[in-house]
Amino acid sequence: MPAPATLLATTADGHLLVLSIVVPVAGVLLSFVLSERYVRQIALAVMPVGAAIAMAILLALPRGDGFIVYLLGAWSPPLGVALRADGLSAVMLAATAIIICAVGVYAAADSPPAAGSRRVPFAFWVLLMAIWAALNTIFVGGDLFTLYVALELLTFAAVPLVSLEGRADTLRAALRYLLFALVGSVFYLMGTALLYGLYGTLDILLLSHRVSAEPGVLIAAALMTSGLLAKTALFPLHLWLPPAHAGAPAAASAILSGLVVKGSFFILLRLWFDVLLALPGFAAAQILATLGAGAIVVGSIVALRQDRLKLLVAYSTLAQIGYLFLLFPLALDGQGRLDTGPALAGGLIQAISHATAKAAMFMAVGSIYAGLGHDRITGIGGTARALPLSVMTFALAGFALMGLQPGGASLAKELLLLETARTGQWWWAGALQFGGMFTAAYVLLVLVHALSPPDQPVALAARPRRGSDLAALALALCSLLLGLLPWQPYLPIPYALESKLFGVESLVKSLITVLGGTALAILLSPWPHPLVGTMAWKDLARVLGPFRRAGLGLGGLVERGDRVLRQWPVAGICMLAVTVLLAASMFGAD
Amino acid sequence: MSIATAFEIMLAAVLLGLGIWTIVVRETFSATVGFVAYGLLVALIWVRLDAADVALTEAAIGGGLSGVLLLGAAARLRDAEPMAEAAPGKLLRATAAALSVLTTATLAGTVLLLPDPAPSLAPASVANAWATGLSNPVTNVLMAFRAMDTMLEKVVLVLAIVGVWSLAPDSAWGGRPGPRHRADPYGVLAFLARLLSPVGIVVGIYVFWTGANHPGGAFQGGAILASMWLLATMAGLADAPPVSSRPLRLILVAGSGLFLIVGLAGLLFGAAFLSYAPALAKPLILGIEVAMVLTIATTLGLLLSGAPERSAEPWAP
Amino acid sequence: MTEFLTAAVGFILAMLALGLVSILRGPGDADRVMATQLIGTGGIAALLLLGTVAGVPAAVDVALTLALLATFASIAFVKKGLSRFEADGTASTENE
Amino acid sequence: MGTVTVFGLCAAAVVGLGLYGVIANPQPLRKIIAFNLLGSGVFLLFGVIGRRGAVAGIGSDPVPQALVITGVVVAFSATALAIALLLRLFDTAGPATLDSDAPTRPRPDRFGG
Amino acid sequence: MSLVRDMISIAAVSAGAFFFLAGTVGLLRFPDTLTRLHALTKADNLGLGLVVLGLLPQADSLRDALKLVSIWLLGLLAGATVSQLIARAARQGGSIR
Repeated sequence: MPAPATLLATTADGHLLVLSIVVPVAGVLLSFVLSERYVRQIALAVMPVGAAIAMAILLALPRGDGFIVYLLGAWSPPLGVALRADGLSAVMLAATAIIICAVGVYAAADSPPAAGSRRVPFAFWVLLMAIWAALNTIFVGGDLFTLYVALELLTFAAVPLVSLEGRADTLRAALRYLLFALVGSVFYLMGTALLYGLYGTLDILLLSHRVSAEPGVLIAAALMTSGLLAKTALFPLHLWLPPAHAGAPAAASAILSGLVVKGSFFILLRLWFDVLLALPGFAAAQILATLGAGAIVVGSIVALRQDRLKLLVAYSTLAQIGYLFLLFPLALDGQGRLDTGPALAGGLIQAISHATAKAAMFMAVGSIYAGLGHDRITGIGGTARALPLSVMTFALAGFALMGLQPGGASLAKELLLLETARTGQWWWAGALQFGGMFTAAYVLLVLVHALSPPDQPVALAARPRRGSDLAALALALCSLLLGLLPWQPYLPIPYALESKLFGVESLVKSLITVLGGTALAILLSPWPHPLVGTMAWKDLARVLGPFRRAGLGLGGLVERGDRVLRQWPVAGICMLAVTVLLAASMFGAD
Repeated sequence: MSIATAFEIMLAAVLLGLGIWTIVVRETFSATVGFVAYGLLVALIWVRLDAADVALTEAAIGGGLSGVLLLGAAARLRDAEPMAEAAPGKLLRATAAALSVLTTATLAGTVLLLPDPAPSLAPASVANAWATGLSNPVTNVLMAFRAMDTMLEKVVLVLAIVGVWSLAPDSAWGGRPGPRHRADPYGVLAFLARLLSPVGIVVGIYVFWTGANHPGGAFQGGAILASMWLLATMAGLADAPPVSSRPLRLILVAGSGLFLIVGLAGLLFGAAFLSYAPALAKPLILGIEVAMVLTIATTLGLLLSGAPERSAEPWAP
Repeated sequence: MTEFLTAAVGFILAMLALGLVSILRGPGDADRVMATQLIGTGGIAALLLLGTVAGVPAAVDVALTLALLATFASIAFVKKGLSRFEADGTASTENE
Repeated sequence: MGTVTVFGLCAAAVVGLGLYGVIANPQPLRKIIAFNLLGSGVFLLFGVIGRRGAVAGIGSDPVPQALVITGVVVAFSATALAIALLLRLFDTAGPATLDSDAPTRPRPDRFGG
Repeated sequence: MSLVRDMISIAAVSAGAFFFLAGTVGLLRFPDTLTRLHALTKADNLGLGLVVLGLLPQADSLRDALKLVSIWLLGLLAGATVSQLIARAARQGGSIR
């Protein structure tokens, strides 16, 4: 079956795709030359331009049949390399632009340029633009090897961000991240080599027309998938994520947690939905979702047991990444073929929702850290009064993330639930509900502590910076309003869904999530409740006592398991085991 | 079995032997030496595979730069040697070994079962060589057909420099990278550096220049030039420039910057981004490559020097 | 002719392997570093012969590169191996 | 048995060796070296695939060769960055392995206490 | 003509191979670092030289022949200097182990 000729020629507006990559790259090079004094100005100048390009692509896409193509150097694949944008690319480009701009505003208001180190701002701004360039390349790249280079670009930009503060623990986290990510890329590259050997092209579109269920393809698919899983930090390949994301400066953490892990996830979507389609089959999709469910449970339970806010948020990222992988089995149609339907749309909206909310959360936590001089959960009493904007940001982002109306997560959850019903995989509905409840648990835990009265008057180490806080707040609001956006031109969303966003039914669902979350937080979090003194609590404690002891025991067990899994050799073996498992399940399917 | 096959099996066996040595030997230093030897030898396989461009790359990187990088690190980390007790337990190692063997077996099976006749873009790349006027097909792929990858890879090099520099202590930011090497100006090393550097520079430029039509190219030439700079540095004849130097920064982005500018010119005036007008293709590509050689040589040299750790003032005895 | 040259490469390679075994075993690091020197000569000879056999003229360029760079590992070893003295500022690498 | 077979097997074996080394060698520098070995194996895989694509006049498909050259550059930069990180870590914290991160243990609390 | 050239090549390459053998025997038999270094550099450089000599008649052009000779010269230079450096490092003993 030949590829449709229209997708092998440059379309109108194709140059926008080039510009979306070139503008941030030019920013990187320019600020590298002009050095420390101008780096911030250049970055702040690149941001509106880049955002405008992303919006232009968003507007141009529906005009041209829903895709934009550009042939680089006018060479058509397989010899040349093409850039292609579809609805998925367009929304990811736009979301990335918004998050980068918000983080940029946050960081610009955050760091007075004259003070202290010149090293940190220089590295931060250059790397921020580099991450943008890499992500845009990932979103519009049409060739698996170009995607590999973009993935490496992303890694090279992300790793130094982790160790910006230069402490020994952050250096160790960065080194671990780099090495594990490199192994992941090698796996991806291995798969690429096999695919080229089989079909003589790495162009995604050409490959999608050429692949068939040969053993080589399945092995390549397994290798590439597990390499990308390692880069996305899906449980149990998550050893690098918590220390890396918790150790970086707040603005860097926001980018790392919100955007960087989505890069490899997006390539995984491209690989499964655009290249492999029918090949992975039922069992492999179940494996991915099972790992995702594991990530939700382990990540959330360990998050509830962290005593530092940043680590809590980092572990929450782990759980949220798991949530994304639930989309794979739900996207299967009757013949075991992956269908670009509501499940994919839901997964992508969830990814964007998490990106915005998590970036906002990390920025809020960064402000709290800067304000209090620490981020111990048990010591943040009274913060709500001292730093109201930060706590509100955290709350709004948390509400969006746990699936309250009209957040993106609630829309995503609706879509995914719809697909569980359609495909009859009721078991994943449970995982989806639990995911929301777990999110509610750790968000509420933090909020209750922040809202409780302080032991002693809160002494702020630094005054809150209005600009930074507003940027974070804007991003949190964004996340909370995602459910209201018109997604139809870009993502396949059944129209019927949006009408029932505000109903009694959805209110009940939200209530269940919140109540379930409260119960989980009480049962699983080891921290003394701020209201322990009150009488009502004592009564409750008597009833819940045995359950809570059991919950804490379970939590301790999970945490110990997590620590074992985060050891390097164990994680490496897990990676190989996942590869073998995926390959075996794909062989079983065909 | 023909004599050629016997030879190939032997070559593979020696290479694998070195690989095994690298992985299983106890001391890190011995492993490092084993890997450097491996890196030198692997060039032979690339020649045997008729991929001379890659052979040159492996020789320049594996032979020279990797060796300096890894051996230098091994010597500096020697005190960290008694960490062997952190080795994973027997069960873990056995599992890892079993899974690695399984991977190898699967991979080997897949490679042996690849389809015949093999798909190839060789005819297409030869048929389209007219567009650039260069007759080295690998250079054509790198500079024309897949120019985007090459450009992004040069940005990766810039980021690697930013990453390495970002590790500097705040006090040394903007200073010179790495330790200042000292050596007897009339000693053996200085003698070698004085004699070898000019030869090496000629060879580096030759390898780059010949890359238009024969195996070679900007990266290989740049790597050789970087090694010569490194030799002069190690012999105390030259010093790394301070990282805040504007000319240095310009050189470091010259390759990717020029690539970008030519690409944009193609977008504005030509057929497409990164396309060259056929009449101008050869001079444009060579121009980019000249800038890239300089950039690559400087980048690789600086990557090996490490993070800035001294003040920008020139060293005085 | 081709057969003879191939056999000669094989022979040199065998010698190389034996030499490597002997050198890499040690006892000292200096012995081990000699391995790179051994490949610097034996490997180049093999490469030149191989290029002639396989009809890859560029093998000479590869050999040239190797000849140029094979010394580097040894130099790095000598330099960094002594860096502890250097750090004291008491002794330079080679003028003692 | 031809060139492709021999070196294809060799590449697969090098990949396995590298994998084992990356997982089982405790010292970070050894992991970096093993990663390089692993990368070299994958590049050889590309080389074998390129060799299979040889046509009259060209002994090896140029596209995989170009991909390998790009890959070698990336792998070398990665090695340099990793070594720089490792040396800086060594300077800051002394001998250290990758696994010695101090996990934050929650203090056990008495319920309601 | 071609026969004469081939004869020269075969003779020189065989002699070169012999010197590689000698070098390896030296490496295997000699007891300490310095004598092994001696065996390595002397024998191998001669071996390389003879191989180069043997390949000269097979070279296509003057440029290739020049390259071959310069490879040998580089090998000689490298061998001479590096063996000095290694020997010195080895003699300092303790610091190198």
